[in-house]
Amino acid sequence: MALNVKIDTFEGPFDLLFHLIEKNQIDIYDIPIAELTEQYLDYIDKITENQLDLASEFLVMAATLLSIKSKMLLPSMPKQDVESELAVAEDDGVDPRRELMQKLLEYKKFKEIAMLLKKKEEKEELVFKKPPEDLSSMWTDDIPLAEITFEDLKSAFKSVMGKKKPEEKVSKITKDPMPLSRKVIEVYQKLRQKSKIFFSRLFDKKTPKLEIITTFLAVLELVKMKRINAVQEEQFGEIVLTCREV
Amino acid sequence: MELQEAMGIIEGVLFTSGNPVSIDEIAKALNTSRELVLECVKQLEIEYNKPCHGIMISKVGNSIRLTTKPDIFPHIEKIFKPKVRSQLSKAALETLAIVMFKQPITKAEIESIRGVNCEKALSTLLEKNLICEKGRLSVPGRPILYATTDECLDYFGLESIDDISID
Amino acid sequence: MELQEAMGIIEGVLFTSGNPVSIDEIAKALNTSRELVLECVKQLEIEYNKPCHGIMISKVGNSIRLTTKPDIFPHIEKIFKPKVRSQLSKAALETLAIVMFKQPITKAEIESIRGVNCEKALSTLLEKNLICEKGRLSVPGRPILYATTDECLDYFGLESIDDISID
Repeated sequence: MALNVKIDTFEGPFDLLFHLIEKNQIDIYDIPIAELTEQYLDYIDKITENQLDLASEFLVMAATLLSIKSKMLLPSMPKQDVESELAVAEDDGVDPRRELMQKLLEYKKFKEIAMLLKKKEEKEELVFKKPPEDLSSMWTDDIPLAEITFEDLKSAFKSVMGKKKPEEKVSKITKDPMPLSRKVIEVYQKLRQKSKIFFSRLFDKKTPKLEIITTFLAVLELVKMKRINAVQEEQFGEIVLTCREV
Repeated sequence: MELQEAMGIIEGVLFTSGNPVSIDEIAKALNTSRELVLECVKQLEIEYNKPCHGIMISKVGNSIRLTTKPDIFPHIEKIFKPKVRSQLSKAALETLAIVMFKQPITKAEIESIRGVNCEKALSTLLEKNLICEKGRLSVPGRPILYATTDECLDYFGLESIDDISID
Repeated sequence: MELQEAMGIIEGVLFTSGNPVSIDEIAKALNTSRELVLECVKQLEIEYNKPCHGIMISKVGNSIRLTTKPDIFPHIEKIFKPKVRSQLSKAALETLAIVMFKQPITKAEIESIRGVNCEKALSTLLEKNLICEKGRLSVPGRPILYATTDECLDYFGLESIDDISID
């Protein structure tokens, strides 16, 4: 088996599966799952430990393949009568490979489109187009401007500004944020004064992201130190901080 | 209308537009049949094939437009500022293909089709203005929905997404 | 370089530019003499004189450009006039939006945002008294600054300029 192909040349587990399917001329509609799983695992073995980040997605697929393989090994249920057969067809009767097959077929479709796009891109790169002629002098009558609202103006402005080519990125260099220890003291003092405060009030719109993170860490630290309580009623809701009696 | 005259008008129309013009629109404006327009296009193609011409007709779906010939690319590039276009990576192309046909779509949905993280590919495509954010899905987390831009069609010389067929 | 080949490149260059290109610049880019370029232009003119072509070369000082032939203008107008109408009203809307949120602003600044000529749109907005001239910028050329009129604010139900926000 040619194992000189490095794992990171594949776009993902589906890409690798495809490589194996094409190499072995496997019929997607009737995948020899045991054989494919074995070959897939051979590739996965090539992933060294320091590539674990990359590996996780490949490992999920390995688990899926093994699960399908084990399902295939189970004896199929004996069919007693038509009624139970129908009930079974909904669930256990389905080929365990079906879901994988559907996903592979869908992925294959987009892989092919991507290749088509690549060809179009290469072709387009070698030709120049012409800007449209300015024809505004062709129109001598009144230009209709009826029925526009302030909202129309706003959205026109937003879209025209959005179309502008992104300017060179200027990255901001911010001061070192307040050290965590000082932030802990600051947050605790604020809470001692007010006894109850919303987390969002601990910073404003201008506060750099890093400082917000430090503030959040300070809150966690204070909770751990059992100095404050933090309650969030719903997902993405406000976090209410209260001071605990010491 | 005579063939020669119609050819001249079609050339003028394509030149003026710069963008693709549909065959039907041309036929309607010339008050003639689609067949005659197609015949003119064929004759113009023969004409442009001569080395003394640097332009050609490209077909984009049901439309046609004029572009320069690929073989004079180096000369034109020399006069105008060189095209700086780094080609899209395989990951970016796959991601874009999915956005094209499934738009509007969330990052999670794209990732479930590709089976891998698409963070980097999406940010490349956003940066190149080939896709844009198009609202948010009203489910917990309110994930961003992505769609292709008009610039995307232009980038690939497509009139519409239907020009890329999937079956 | 062969004459035929040079003709093709010159056609491609003029096509890509849309605007006039100087003879000297072309000669330099083609690494050839001014005389050869002029000979090519002459040959191209003969070529374009055939009725099957709708474009021609116009000379502007020491530069040349491609334009459509005047006799096909009625056809061009028929196909593009409806588009011009919607283009112009879009241009007027966008221009007004830019003046509204960026006032006072010069024509050059508006054009750099929109990427296209705004002459016509500005004159329409001035005519309709939605914008007015509000002094000049103290830079060379002293370009006119544009701002919205009270009538315009009134039209959109705004009390004063302070109410204008994009949120």
